[in-house]
Amino acid sequence: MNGTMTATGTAAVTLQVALVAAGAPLLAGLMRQVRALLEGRAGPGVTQPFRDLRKLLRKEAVTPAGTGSAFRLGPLVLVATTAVVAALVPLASTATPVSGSADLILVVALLGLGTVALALAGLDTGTAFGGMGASREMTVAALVEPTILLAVFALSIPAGSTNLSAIVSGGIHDPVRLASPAGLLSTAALAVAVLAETGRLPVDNPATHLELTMVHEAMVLEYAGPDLALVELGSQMRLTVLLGLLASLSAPWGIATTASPAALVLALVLLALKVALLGAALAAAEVFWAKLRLFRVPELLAGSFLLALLAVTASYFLTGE
Amino acid sequence: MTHATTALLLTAPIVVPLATSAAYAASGLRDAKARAAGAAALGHRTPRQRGAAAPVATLVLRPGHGPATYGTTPAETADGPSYGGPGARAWPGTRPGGSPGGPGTGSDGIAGPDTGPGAPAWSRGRPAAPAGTGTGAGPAGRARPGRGPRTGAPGPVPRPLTGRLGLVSPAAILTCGAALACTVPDSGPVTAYGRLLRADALTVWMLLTVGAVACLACAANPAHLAHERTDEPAARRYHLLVHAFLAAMSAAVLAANLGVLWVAIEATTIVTAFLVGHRRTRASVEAAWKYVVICSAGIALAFLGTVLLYYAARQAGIPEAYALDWQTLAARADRLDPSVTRLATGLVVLGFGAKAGLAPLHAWLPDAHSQAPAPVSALMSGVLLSVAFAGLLRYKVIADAALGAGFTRTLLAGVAVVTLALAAALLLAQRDCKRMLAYSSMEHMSLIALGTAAGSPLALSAVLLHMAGHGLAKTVAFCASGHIARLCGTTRIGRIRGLLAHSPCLGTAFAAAVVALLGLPPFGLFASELGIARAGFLSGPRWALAAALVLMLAAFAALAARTARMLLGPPPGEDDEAEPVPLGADAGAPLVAGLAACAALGVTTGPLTRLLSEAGEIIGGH
Amino acid sequence: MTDSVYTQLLDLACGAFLLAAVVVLWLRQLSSIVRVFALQGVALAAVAALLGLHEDRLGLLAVAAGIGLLRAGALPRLMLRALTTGTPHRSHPHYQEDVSETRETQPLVNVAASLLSAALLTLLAYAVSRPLVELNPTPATRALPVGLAVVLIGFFTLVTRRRALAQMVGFLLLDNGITVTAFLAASGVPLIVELGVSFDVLLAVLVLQILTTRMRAAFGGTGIDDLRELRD
Amino acid sequence: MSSAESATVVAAGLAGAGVLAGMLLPGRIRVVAVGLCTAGLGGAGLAGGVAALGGTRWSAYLPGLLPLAGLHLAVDALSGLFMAVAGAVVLAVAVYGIGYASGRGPRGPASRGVQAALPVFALTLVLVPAAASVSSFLLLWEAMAVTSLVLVLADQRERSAVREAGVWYAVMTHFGLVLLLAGLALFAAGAGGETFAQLRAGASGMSPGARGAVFLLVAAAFASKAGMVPLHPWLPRAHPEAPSNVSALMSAAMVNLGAYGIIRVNFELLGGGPRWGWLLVLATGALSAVYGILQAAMASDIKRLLAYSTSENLGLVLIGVGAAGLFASSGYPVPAALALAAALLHVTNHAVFKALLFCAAGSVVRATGVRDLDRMGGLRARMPATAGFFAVSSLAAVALPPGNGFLSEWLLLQSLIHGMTVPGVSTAIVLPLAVAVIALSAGLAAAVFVKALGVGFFARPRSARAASAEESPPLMHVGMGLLAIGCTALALVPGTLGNSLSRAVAAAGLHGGRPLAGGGLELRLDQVAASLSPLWVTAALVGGVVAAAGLIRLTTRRGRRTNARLWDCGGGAPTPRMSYTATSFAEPLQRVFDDVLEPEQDVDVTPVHESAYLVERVRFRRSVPDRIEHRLYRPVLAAALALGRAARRLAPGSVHRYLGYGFFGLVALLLALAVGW
Repeated sequence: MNGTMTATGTAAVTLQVALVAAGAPLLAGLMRQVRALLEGRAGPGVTQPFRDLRKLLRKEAVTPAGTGSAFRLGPLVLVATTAVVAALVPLASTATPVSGSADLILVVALLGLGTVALALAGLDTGTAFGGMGASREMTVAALVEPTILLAVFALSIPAGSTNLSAIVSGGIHDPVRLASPAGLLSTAALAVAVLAETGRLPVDNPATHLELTMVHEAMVLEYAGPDLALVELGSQMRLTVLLGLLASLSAPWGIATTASPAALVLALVLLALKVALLGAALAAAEVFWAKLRLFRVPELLAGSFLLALLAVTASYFLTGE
Repeated sequence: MTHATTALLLTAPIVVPLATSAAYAASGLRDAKARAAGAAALGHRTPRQRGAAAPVATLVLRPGHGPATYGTTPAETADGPSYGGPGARAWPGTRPGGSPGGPGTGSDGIAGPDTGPGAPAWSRGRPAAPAGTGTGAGPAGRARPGRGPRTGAPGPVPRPLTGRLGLVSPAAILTCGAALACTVPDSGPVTAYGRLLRADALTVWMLLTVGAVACLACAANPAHLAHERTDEPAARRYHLLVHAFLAAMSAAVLAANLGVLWVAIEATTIVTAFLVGHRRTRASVEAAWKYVVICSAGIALAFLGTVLLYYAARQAGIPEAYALDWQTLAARADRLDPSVTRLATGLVVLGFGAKAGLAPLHAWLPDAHSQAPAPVSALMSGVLLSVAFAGLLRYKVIADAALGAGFTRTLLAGVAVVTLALAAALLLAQRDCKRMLAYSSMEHMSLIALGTAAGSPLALSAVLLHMAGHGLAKTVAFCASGHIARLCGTTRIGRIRGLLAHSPCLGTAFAAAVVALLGLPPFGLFASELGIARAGFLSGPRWALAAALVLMLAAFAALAARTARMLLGPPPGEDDEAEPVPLGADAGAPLVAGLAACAALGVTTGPLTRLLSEAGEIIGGH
Repeated sequence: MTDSVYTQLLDLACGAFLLAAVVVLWLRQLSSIVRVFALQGVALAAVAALLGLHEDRLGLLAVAAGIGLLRAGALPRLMLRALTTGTPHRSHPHYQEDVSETRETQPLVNVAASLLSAALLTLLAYAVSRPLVELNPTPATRALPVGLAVVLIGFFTLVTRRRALAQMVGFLLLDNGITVTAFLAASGVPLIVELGVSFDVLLAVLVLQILTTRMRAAFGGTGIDDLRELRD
Repeated sequence: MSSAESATVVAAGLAGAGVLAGMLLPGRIRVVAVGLCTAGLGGAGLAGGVAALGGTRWSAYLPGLLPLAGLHLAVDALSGLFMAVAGAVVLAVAVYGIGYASGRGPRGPASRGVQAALPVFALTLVLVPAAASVSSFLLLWEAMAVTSLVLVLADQRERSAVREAGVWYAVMTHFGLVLLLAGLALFAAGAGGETFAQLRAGASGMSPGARGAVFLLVAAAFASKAGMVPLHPWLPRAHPEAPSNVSALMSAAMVNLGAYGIIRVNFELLGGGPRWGWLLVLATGALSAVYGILQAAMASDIKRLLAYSTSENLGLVLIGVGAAGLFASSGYPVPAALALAAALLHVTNHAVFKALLFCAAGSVVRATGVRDLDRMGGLRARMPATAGFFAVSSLAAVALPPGNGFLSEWLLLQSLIHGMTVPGVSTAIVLPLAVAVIALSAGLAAAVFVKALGVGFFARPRSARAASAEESPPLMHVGMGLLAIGCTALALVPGTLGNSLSRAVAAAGLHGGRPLAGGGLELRLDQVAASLSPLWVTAALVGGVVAAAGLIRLTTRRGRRTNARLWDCGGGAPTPRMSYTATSFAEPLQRVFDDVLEPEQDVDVTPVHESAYLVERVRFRRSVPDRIEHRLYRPVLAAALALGRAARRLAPGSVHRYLGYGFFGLVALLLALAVGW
């Protein structure tokens, strides 16, 4: 039985990563399309991101004057970390060879590594934009860190461990836990953290190039051609993985816990569906949100931190475990 | 060990120094007679000069039997800075509102400008009073080096002899101490001359301390006198007094009879009075007066305490011959009347405390130690305070046997904390480096008093080790400060900069001495302070020790900040690469020897371990 | 020499001794202060002699004579001579200056207050010496409070007088007090100690004498208030 | 004579040789000889520590040394760990020191006094964990303080800041000693003995009040040595002013002994102190972590930044130790063992990466003579090796996966999260806050080291000195290389430390099983369901990067990369002055935390002489002072000086006043006796 277990397990991991890599541009296109429709615009179509990536990949690679290895390594590390996270997180199945070391703290740290790599790349350009973007990104990342870890703490108490597979399979077997105040509070806190981590609207406007407000864009201003393609792909994959993580934590139904291929296919389809649904909801919500001033973001994050703290203490006081 | 050898060992530390000072005196007399003959031959001296000298010269009785007229020591105004206390101006002449004559007229011959011989009329405080260089009513009509070679008078005691003669008595004290250290721990205390002199473990330890510190100070004497450029008679009188001082201290330590102990300690006061006033500036006269008046008043109170103890002993049936003998008193102390003994002990703690630098009669210490010549203040600060405290320890043994340990514990702890508070407070804003070292002596003596208040054998061994360590470190510090004063022309801390860069050897020696005084390893004071703290928390007054630790922290901070300001930084003067000033071998040797001894005490007491524990048993054993 | 006569004479001598101390506080003229101090020396010798006679110990008589000679003869003469040399010859014009040398300037505590505090100090001496008297209630020990009182008065004089010579007298009063306590308590300390103490006192006075001369040379006068340059 | 004992003897012998070499040998050879002796000493210490970690215990008693007490030495697994860490750091930094000190003239780090003090300081670092009695511990503790003071004052002739730092360091260290002396003497008095064995035996017999007092005094003393918040001002002064090899030793080995002290005395000898005590230790650690990293975020002086980061990391260690104490005193040894193991692992990790950071910073300061990050920049091009080492150690310091800092912080988080099983309201409130503090300090640490690495080394040089920097001599690279190897080894195969950590935790008195059943590559916790295989994660990351690079190479047809100008909004080529500096990088963080930091800002306008309306010069100054130092230490200093000036009136020089003191003393004594005391 163990032989088949690893086979379907590795299949699940590779399929997961492939789905994330391929699906990310699609998700971005879907979100832009939904937003266009809500704003009464025709919208460029769902496959527009693919066309952009193809165009960028065909351009010649550019090395701005005075930049060094950090600038070139930045995008590569961003994509690599997101791919590893995609492999680790039990998006499709919890019975994979890597699920043993799929630790939530490790996942959060890997995402942090991606952000740091990009910030260093921004500083390496030596321009005002790169520095400003890096500084703001690191400030936001530093303030998000407590929220995420406390949310992790809240989730790990009922499961007794910070291992993602344990948490997800716990959620599957005991759905009451998801609806409990601790579960709801931690999911809300995690949602805000995801917005901050991926640089979506209330914290940072991904579409703008206005130097006063942009955070993520400022860091990647100097990129062009294939590097820019990688950066775009990286941030889209990051959004997909985080939405997938949020989905599997708050709505784990359908994730394959056994090694049967059929369950795996069903899980992948359901994953795509759930992520698309979440993306559309996010896009719809973004239409109504305006970007917060940079120095109001800490208040938002303080609010989410409070949610996470309540989640932890609530889970202790209510269940008394 | 036959009785004869013990008698020799006990008397040598007193007799040899006395003999040395007598030798100096004799050479002084010979020189005076020769000068009288010389003066007769030189009849041509102007009457005014001779007349002026007459009225004063004849009046003064010769104090000991030195070469008489104290006269001016012209040399010391040349560049011997009467840097005095912080208040005194840095110029040696300390002329109030003095003329812009600058630091002495440079020619080291003629004394500072005096308003001509024989002009006695001063009104108190009038600015025109002559330079306070102690030129005195009449210039001593004698021995002005400016007068050219002496005709036919036999030369003074040849210089190399005085150099070697100076080391004979400290060496004698040290060897006697060492010899006794080999016998006393095994065969017990020895007495001589019908119970007049007695040596037990405590005495031997104090003899070794006195000997060691005396060796260092006497080794530093020639260099110091050379720097001060004192002329022959003054140097001779200086040596005479120093050796008399050593004799008095040895007598105080060896005395078995409490009366003799008191007499010896009073003798030290009298002998050092002129040593403190050696430099003849206004400040040193003031320091000498304060020293004599306050110490004598304090010591008189101690004598009153001794008399009352004698009265209690006589009433307790101890025969008159043994009534003041320490051994019998210690043995039969339980039969003494408690209230009389309590009054006696209180007075003795107040009296001998004055001599040991403890409050309330402490105020003479900073003035005396900052004005005395460096080796003398080293001897006084290093070992005289400890000898006086050793006397106090003798009384403590009797008081504890008669009254129980409670009384002396509270009294000593109280006095110690008050003294420590005063010393720490006055160190905080201190501006003169010699006064800083004097207040540091007060701090260490209060720590010693606190250790004695703890009273256990461990505490007392730590106290004795602290006395030895402090003696050595303070001697090196004071001798170094003497050289610093000569090098920088002032002892004002604010005006001494970059000593380590200016003169590396001197700076390192002074820095090492201050590190030792701060109680940092590898020096002996660290081990003893550790012992006192452990014993204090085990058996002593914990409240006092806690307060003491806090106050010592304040004193540490003040001392460290002041010394850092003096030692660190670029050399004074413009060019950074100035050639550093070397410290001569003869000036450096005692400093290095003192530091090495203090460090040795810190690492291990080696052969002296048994002696130290034995001494601790004697005082803290009951 | 019957007991009653002895006690009366003893009390007379002690009374005179205490009175002399109080008078020293009272006077302003330095030369008269020294003379009163000499009188006190005589009283002290008398006490010693009476004790010697009472216990018919010849040694004590000899000591009394020695004490008398020292404290009534030598020391006062020394101090008087120091006083005279202090004032230069009439041939010099500055007369006004010379007179003040021989008078005690206004002491720290005025005379009335000094006498009042002397009274308080005597009361304190009586309170303190109660246990001493109870230990061995003989006529001699009953006079012990006088000794302690003179010690305290001597210290008080030392503290409050502004002239060097006056301070010296204060110090000697202190010593006289101690010596009389020694005699009254245990009819004198052993001879060798007594000799040592007296020799030390003599030397102390000589030292103070020389310092006074040097002070006059350095500061132009013997006022203790000039000695303020050495401060923190 | 066991191997550990012989190692210690060898270490002492080499120290003696080092001192002699330092004092006697002339110039160039002196630095090399002292460096080799110190390196040998470090190696011996490392060997001794590893042997002790292997389980061999030995003790020695030398009655001859240290009068009145005698020298007691004893080594078990716990002291073995700290000896090994200190030995390793000393070995690497000594090699680095040879390159650092040579070629800088006779004064400063190469001077005779400093070179003689270095081996003694290294010996005390190795021997303090081996002390086994109150007197020997205090002797070695003070010897460490004295020799480190001499080393801190190496450059005292050049800068007045060094002198001031030296005085602050001496006084604060002595304050720590006074607390320690009082605490240990009280402990020895209560337990009735001086050696650690007697203390351990007598601790249970002491009254709760005495135990509480000893706990507080000793914890405060060791917290001040570890640079914890209220007693920390000496750390950001002494470390930057000391020569870099000395500050590397101080930050990587000396501050650990503060943590060692708390574990040894408060944890093991006192048998676990009161609960409120451990809560206080945890709270101090948390406060120091956040305050330290915030000040580091604001610092633009690179060595001051690293010093504050030391304060942060030691804060994390104390959080671990505090949590372990809390769990142990509530009777739960398993989570306590885990928390203590996490703390010990973080001490090891921090020692290695902080030493490398200070060495790299020292190499930069030596090459450019500049400590201010704002005037550095572009050093990667001119000093590639140093930049590489700084990058490796920054990655570790930033606590992200491939680095070793992440592992110990991950273990610390695991122990806190699994500590929730311990009942009690205090744990329920304190642990989440501790997790939040660790998270915030990790986030801020990321910002700090991105600033240090990015602003300091990337982009273009912002000052002439940075532009003219040369790479430092190869010997310094050897030292830094050793440390880098240590970093990567600890990052990739931490499992090897598993059983020695368990032995150290057991030696600290916690017999809660083996917290870390470490496999060769993995960090597996056996009582707790959590495991992490750093080697696989790193392999996956490297694979991902290579795959992405391959994807790029495949899809772009034209292989060459062309150079292009940076985007300058059409306003001409951007100059280095336009790039972000450390101050500007920290400005958002400063704005977010301004009520905590209270930045000072003053603008003084000097008008033209003739009329007040024409401005001649405007001077703007903004600084982020150490708030605790301003609020707490300045008033104390002012009060002390005022007291000093007031006390001067006590000695006004008048003889009457002095005799008056004596008279009133006498009267008071007589009154007391008369009244019948």
